[in-house]
Amino acid sequence: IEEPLLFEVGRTDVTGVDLPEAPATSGSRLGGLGRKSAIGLPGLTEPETMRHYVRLSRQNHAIDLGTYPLGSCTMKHNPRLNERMARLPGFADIHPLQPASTVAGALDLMKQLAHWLVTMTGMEAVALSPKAGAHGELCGMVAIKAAIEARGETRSVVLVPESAHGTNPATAALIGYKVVPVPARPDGTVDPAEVKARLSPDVAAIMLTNPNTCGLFERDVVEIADAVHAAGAFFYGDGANFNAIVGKVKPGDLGIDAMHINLHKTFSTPHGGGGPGAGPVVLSKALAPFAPLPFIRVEDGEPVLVENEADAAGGEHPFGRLTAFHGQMGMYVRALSYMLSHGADGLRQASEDAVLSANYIRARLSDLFHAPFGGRPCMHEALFDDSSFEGTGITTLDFAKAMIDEGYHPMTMYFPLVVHGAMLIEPTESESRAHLDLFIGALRDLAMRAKAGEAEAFRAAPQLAPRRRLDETRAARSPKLVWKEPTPAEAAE
Amino acid sequence: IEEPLLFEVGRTDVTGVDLPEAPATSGSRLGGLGRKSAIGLPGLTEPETMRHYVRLSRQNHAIDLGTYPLGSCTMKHNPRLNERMARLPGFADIHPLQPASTVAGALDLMKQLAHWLVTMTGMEAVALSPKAGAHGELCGMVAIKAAIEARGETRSVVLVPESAHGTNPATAALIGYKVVPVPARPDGTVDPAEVKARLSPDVAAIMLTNPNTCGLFERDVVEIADAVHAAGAFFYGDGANFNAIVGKVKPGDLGIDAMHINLHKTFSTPHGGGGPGAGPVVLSKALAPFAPLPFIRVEDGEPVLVENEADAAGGEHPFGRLTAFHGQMGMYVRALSYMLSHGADGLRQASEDAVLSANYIRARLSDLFHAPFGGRPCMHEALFDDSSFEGTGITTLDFAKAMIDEGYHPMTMYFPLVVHGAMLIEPTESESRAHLDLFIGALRDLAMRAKAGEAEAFRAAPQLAPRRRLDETRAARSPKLVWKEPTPAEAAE
Amino acid sequence: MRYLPLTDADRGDMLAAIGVSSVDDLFADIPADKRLDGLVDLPRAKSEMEVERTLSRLAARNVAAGSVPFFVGAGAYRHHVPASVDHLIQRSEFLTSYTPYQPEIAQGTLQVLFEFQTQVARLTGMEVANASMYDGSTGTAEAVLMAHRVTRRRKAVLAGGLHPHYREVVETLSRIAGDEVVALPADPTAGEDLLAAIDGTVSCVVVQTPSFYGHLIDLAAVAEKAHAAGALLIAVVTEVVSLGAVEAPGALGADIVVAEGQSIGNPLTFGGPYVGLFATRDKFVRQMPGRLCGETVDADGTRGFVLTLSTREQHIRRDKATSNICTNSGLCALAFSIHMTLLGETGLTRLAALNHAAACDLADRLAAVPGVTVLNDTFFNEFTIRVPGDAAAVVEKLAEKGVLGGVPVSRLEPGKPDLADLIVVAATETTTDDDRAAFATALAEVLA
Amino acid sequence: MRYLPLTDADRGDMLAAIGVSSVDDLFADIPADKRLDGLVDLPRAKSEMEVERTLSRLAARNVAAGSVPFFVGAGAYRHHVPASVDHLIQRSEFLTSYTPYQPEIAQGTLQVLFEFQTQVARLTGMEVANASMYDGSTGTAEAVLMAHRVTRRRKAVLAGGLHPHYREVVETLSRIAGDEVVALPADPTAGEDLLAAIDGTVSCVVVQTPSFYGHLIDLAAVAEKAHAAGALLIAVVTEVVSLGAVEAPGALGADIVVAEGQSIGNPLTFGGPYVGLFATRDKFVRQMPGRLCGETVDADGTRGFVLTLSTREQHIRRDKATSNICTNSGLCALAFSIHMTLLGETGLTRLAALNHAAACDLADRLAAVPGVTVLNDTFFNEFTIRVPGDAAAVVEKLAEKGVLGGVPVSRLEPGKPDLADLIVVAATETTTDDDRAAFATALAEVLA
Repeated sequence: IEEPLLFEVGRTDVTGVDLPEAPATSGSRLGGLGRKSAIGLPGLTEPETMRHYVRLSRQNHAIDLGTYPLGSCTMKHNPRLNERMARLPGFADIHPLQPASTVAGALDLMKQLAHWLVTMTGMEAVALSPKAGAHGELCGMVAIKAAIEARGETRSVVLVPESAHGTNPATAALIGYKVVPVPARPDGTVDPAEVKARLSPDVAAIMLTNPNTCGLFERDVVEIADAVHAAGAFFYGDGANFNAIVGKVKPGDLGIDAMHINLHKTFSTPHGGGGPGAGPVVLSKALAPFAPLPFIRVEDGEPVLVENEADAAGGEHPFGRLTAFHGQMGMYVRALSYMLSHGADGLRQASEDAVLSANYIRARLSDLFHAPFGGRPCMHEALFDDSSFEGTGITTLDFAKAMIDEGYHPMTMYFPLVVHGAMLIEPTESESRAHLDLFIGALRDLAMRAKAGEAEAFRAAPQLAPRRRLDETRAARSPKLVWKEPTPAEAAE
Repeated sequence: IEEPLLFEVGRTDVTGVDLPEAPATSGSRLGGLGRKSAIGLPGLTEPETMRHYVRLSRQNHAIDLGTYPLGSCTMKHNPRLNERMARLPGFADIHPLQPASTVAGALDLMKQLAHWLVTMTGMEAVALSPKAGAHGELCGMVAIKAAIEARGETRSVVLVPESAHGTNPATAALIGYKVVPVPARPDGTVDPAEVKARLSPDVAAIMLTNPNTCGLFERDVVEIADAVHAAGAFFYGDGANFNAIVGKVKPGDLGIDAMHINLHKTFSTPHGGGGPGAGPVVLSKALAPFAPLPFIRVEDGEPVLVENEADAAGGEHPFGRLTAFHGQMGMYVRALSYMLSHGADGLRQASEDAVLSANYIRARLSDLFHAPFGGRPCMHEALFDDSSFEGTGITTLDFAKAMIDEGYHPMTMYFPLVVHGAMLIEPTESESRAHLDLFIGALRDLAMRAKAGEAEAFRAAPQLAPRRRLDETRAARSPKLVWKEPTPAEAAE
Repeated sequence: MRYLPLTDADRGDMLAAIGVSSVDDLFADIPADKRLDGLVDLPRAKSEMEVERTLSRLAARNVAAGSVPFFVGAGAYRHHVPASVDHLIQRSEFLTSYTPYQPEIAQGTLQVLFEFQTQVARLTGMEVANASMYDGSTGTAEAVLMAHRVTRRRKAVLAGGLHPHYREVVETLSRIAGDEVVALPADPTAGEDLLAAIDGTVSCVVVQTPSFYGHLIDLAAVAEKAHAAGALLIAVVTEVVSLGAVEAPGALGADIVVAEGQSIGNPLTFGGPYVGLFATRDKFVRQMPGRLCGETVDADGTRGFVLTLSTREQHIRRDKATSNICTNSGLCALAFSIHMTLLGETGLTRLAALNHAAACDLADRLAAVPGVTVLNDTFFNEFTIRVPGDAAAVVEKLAEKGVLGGVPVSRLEPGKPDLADLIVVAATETTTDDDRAAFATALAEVLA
Repeated sequence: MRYLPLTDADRGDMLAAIGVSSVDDLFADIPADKRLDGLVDLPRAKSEMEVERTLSRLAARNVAAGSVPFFVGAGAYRHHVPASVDHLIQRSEFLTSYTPYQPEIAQGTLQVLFEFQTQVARLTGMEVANASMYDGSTGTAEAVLMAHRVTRRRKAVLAGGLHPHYREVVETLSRIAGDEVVALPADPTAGEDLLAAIDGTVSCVVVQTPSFYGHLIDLAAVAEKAHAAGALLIAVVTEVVSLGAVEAPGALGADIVVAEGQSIGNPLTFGGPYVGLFATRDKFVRQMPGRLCGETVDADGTRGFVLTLSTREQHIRRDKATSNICTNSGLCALAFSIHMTLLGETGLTRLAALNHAAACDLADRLAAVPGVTVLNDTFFNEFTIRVPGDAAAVVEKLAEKGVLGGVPVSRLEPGKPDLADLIVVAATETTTDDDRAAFATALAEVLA
């Protein structure tokens, strides 16, 4: 099942697109800058194209094929209604710069989405435009920086727990902050005392994920927030795990000043093999004035699109612009479709089911797998570590690859970094009881085989996948990032 | 990869469809005929449903996955444009009995489709409504019967060559005709002399497939037509293989009186695992008046839908009605989209490419496979027989199953019946040269292995499919046609 | 041409490999004087964009049901189909596969058919169902032929509530085949004495419920009389959603149940493709038309499915086959099965209740319009109203007001003055309160 | 709830297996006084039918581009995307998969990315490309940051033809990060002296071609000056179809090419999601932002693909990463790659020629409208016109006449009187002769 590369089967003189005749015109206006060299882009006819991509697709695992328990990534069911809605011509075939009078429905949709987001989170406002979670972090942190500058202060430090997603420190550093890590206490949560010990007038913010990346709710979050605020700093909440608590608690009530929401996680816009995402950022009253352009202002119940600083009202101090146009409209439609479908009741139920399912897995595996932070309940993901296989010679990687042969996508491995050989399992609310039991059975079976000493078999896994283990070291050592015509010697191989 | 049955995983108290509240009403009007017993229909939520069917789908071969050289079935590329067009609300969401004034575009589309069909075939009229090829045969044969009755005659015999599709004799018998077979001559075509020997005043029609099921053009077709007409009988052309000759010859010019056109073969509406099809029947001047209801009459260039005998004009003598409503609109849209896309030039080219590809396969395999009718060119399908494997102990069935392990769907086996162990290969115009060469290479390799005596391996094939050979005898001997709750004893197994 | 992978260079190479000099040499068997030298008189190839524009313009000249208050039924019903259904049936592996003649690589289609057959059998209350017919009307004609085979009689009685198109399809085939059909007069009030038409010469009685006019028919009495006379009861259901609320024909004694399955999973599409459901009792299975999928095991003993009992079928039995059907409605059956799986018993029951409630509400509203009479004491989601004057003209005027308000009976039963003032009206779950109110208002205006 | 497979019975069993009595016990870590007892103040669950109705009504309040003569561009372009593209990206295996972290079961996505990278590199004339950015604007900002890393300088020069939104995105990030940006004044006539702004303190020069105003910019001269000064040339392309007709930036000396890939494979969708293309030279690869897919072999020696060089990335390097990007535009990149595969060089070249011809035709027609001046000597499929009076008002009046006639420059550059009478106008292959004629007629009427 090796599918040839497009460049091995396509030809530059073949096309799968027919075009109408061009209108007769008065000559080129390219001004001598026309292309002089060939591009080297092979084409395929439509039947060949269909086969190429359908065959390739079948080498992927997918939610629609089976359990995809990637902790922290939230692979839940993607309703097809949402896809249909996003493709309505009134949404898919409108231009971001056509007159506002011709997109009243689009602006209304953005207004409605904003209403859902701020109501669920208990916040003041939302910046819709960020393109993904990390972009949302950037948005929130820039808003914090702008708010601090607006008070005439300069602060240079951002506190980030060691268990944080890599995007947190990367974002802080990107805009010039020094990142100071905060260690976790033995139970996997942040110790308010450690935070307080690091707070100073130079601290701009703390970036805290809650529920955290160990799958635990930071139970001292209010104390942390109070201390951060007392120090004149802001509280950035990484909302990657918001899906665990929708309808159960409002982040705004916990003292959070800014939080991005991964629409592609919590509200199920499809991941599509790595994107697109959408990362709207909800903002507290203190940060709302600094939301970037563009934004929707509601006047007399009607949405007004504000695109330029010149159109900002008094009290609106947008910090600038994060992207061209208005953000990920296609994702807004899908997310609102998801919210309307679930309703307040369904969203709360979904969070409860996600947490329930994770705890069910945790409880049913607790005799065979080691939980680094003991037997307390988790939120939406169950965390284990590789001491589960101590002495067997089997690593978390081996175990993960063996899961592939059982028909499952592996859980998230080696994250969070604070846990040795971490295995982070997130079933989401989309798995049926029957699927959960099958999954648990498979993991139990593997664990028993591991403990029985079948290390060789684990190291040889996967055997039943489209590829066996890939040599990542070789890929990185002499990178081949684009296809090149084989040399005669290579071709002769 | 055994997917449980819906009945093994679903539950009657689960649903994947939410419904709005019912309006308050003044009580039931079911008059005591309401359901008293449970139905026994299990349901699945939407995520479970997606997985069930996506997983099942992956146990199928498909055109989009690889070559599907089923002779006589014409598995060609299905353009997705056609699917998109058929789903336009203006086509998919209109009711057959809403006022004609609200479906002007639909009637116009039927008019245009009819124009393409009669122009390509050189005929007088077309009856669009038949639901599939066999239904079209029925339509054409009934028209013939009606025409004969209209002249005050009764005829009771229909001539059918032995190589015909089974639908031909079945159709003739269905409406009360006695079927008299016509043998083929050694070169695989019908001998006009054999036809003439069977013609009599009691013969109503001959049903002839051209190109015939051996993949050969009936070169004496005009002589046969003349003889049939001279005997006062009609010439029914089975149009299953029309895809070989579009734009190369008009069936009307050959003397054909009625011919169904499988839109799902020649004009590529998808087969969908066995249907739906569409089988419009083109009619000669002699038969046109007898076309069934409903039909489109063109008045001043505008289409008029005639649904009832009362609305028939002078000279229109519809023989009745073959189906509720107006036929397979969804297929009409797809077929017209296909025709407009190809145009007269593309349709002719497609036929040429289909014939070229079949001959290429024939020529490249001729040293290893035995062609029952010698080395003459074929039309759109290449026919071989099992004397190719004489003495190896390998049957056509074995060979076909071995093809599965090479990633191909087998060719049509044991049809036409007149050839022993027939293997009928139809590549269509949709295969690239590269795919053709790979396919030829695989067949050559298998043939050489067969001749090398690997009979055991062939008999054990397929090994790489979702199932190994299925026990068809067992299925037929004690049919299990619906799922039944296992008895306690079965469940304990 | 975007769909044709061969290039001119490929064609030249291939001709050389074949050993001919031009492609026309391959068409040499076509009589020279009949060969076309050039193109037929039809347009040349068009780009995808142009085709899309052309067809979109045609589509725009139709009034889509979803764009207006919509109450048209009479054998085809507008229901909401979940987006996942259409997504799944477009999977390449379902859409672009053929009849599952090679079961080892067609288990997807085959298992679906086995599940479909089981769903249909349960829904109709029968023991066995086939893998689909073209639609309800052709299925009904096939059922009549099957009854002739089973009873060795050749006279069918059709109740006056049978859909006129269905009646015509049966009559057409029977006339041609030389069989007898006794079609009772149209029965808009469910007042006919069907039992009187049944005697020892009758092969089958064909009864539709809900009837074309919407009435629910008590099948039990008919079954009793038919069986006593040695005839079969063929029950016809054109609105399959009704089976979520109404007793299954199988429980009331039907011998064959034929239904139009369009309502579940399939769009209106101007009348086709639809999917015929066909169910019967085990003892008649070898007289059934159409394909059957059965369970078996493979060489490893693993459960699997195959097409079976094909000795009934035309490709084996030729002129002795039970039917000439070959291609059926596979993909529509898949859509039906997926939608039914999503619904389950709970969803189907709710859907039926919602349809019934919508129709009850509509009946009450229309009955309140001056001059309008509702003829039905019983109905499911469709009923018949009598209006003053010509029903066809009323429906046309409603359309001008943007309401598609049912089917004038005269469209299917022309030339019958006693039916000329009747309209068959349906209300499904897709109608809103506003839609139903708009219909009543518009009707009052038209009749004023 | 149709999306939630657990039943109440399941929930009870699972709670028992966990050993807690209610689901709220699992949320015990949430401070008691912050827990929500009931539902937040938002609507309850709706059926699919109701959601579809609600959203369809919102969609109907927008004027779809395809329903009118349409000439809006300025960084997002309406092109015809073959139906097969959208079909393929909806394959479950592409749509519902994650970032390919487990390459053994993600070769589909990975091979696509490898092919995408190669297509982008060839199209831009560069040696290497990444697996996509969010869009062209964020890619441009990332390119500036990358140039800072490469040159160890922190001052970017932005040409006056850069899309104003792109400029603002670069300015916003630079301001926050403490970097310097020299943005030259808006340049609607392509008259600026860019070379004069380049000196030894400059890290990079950012030049868009075709410019925001449609002019084609000769990059070679800029590249020469930039390289002499030790700076990088960042070429920005917002209309990627232009690369089918215009020389590749890589051939003219660009060091980084950033492009908005929306035009190929992706609908307008009111501005997103789109797909940023990012290409550079081999020697800079370890300074690149974003994911990279590379070729390798598996344990059997079979060719395969993996995400590689991830030591540049945030999940490994955290605060030392080249960017904070994580999720990118995978599915949009897939759509781009499929559409580009369908086009091939032949199709892309024809498509570009057709766009250029449409724009030439439109320019001629609009230039003939009294009072209208076309500012461009050169353009690809977009150009700038000067109209008498306020351009925004003209565009609004055109919309009232049912023509979406371009973007008033003042919408992106408010408060600049010298730009207030300019409209940027695009014509792609989707415009017909009739559309272009209608635009000219409507404009003449508006200006009359």
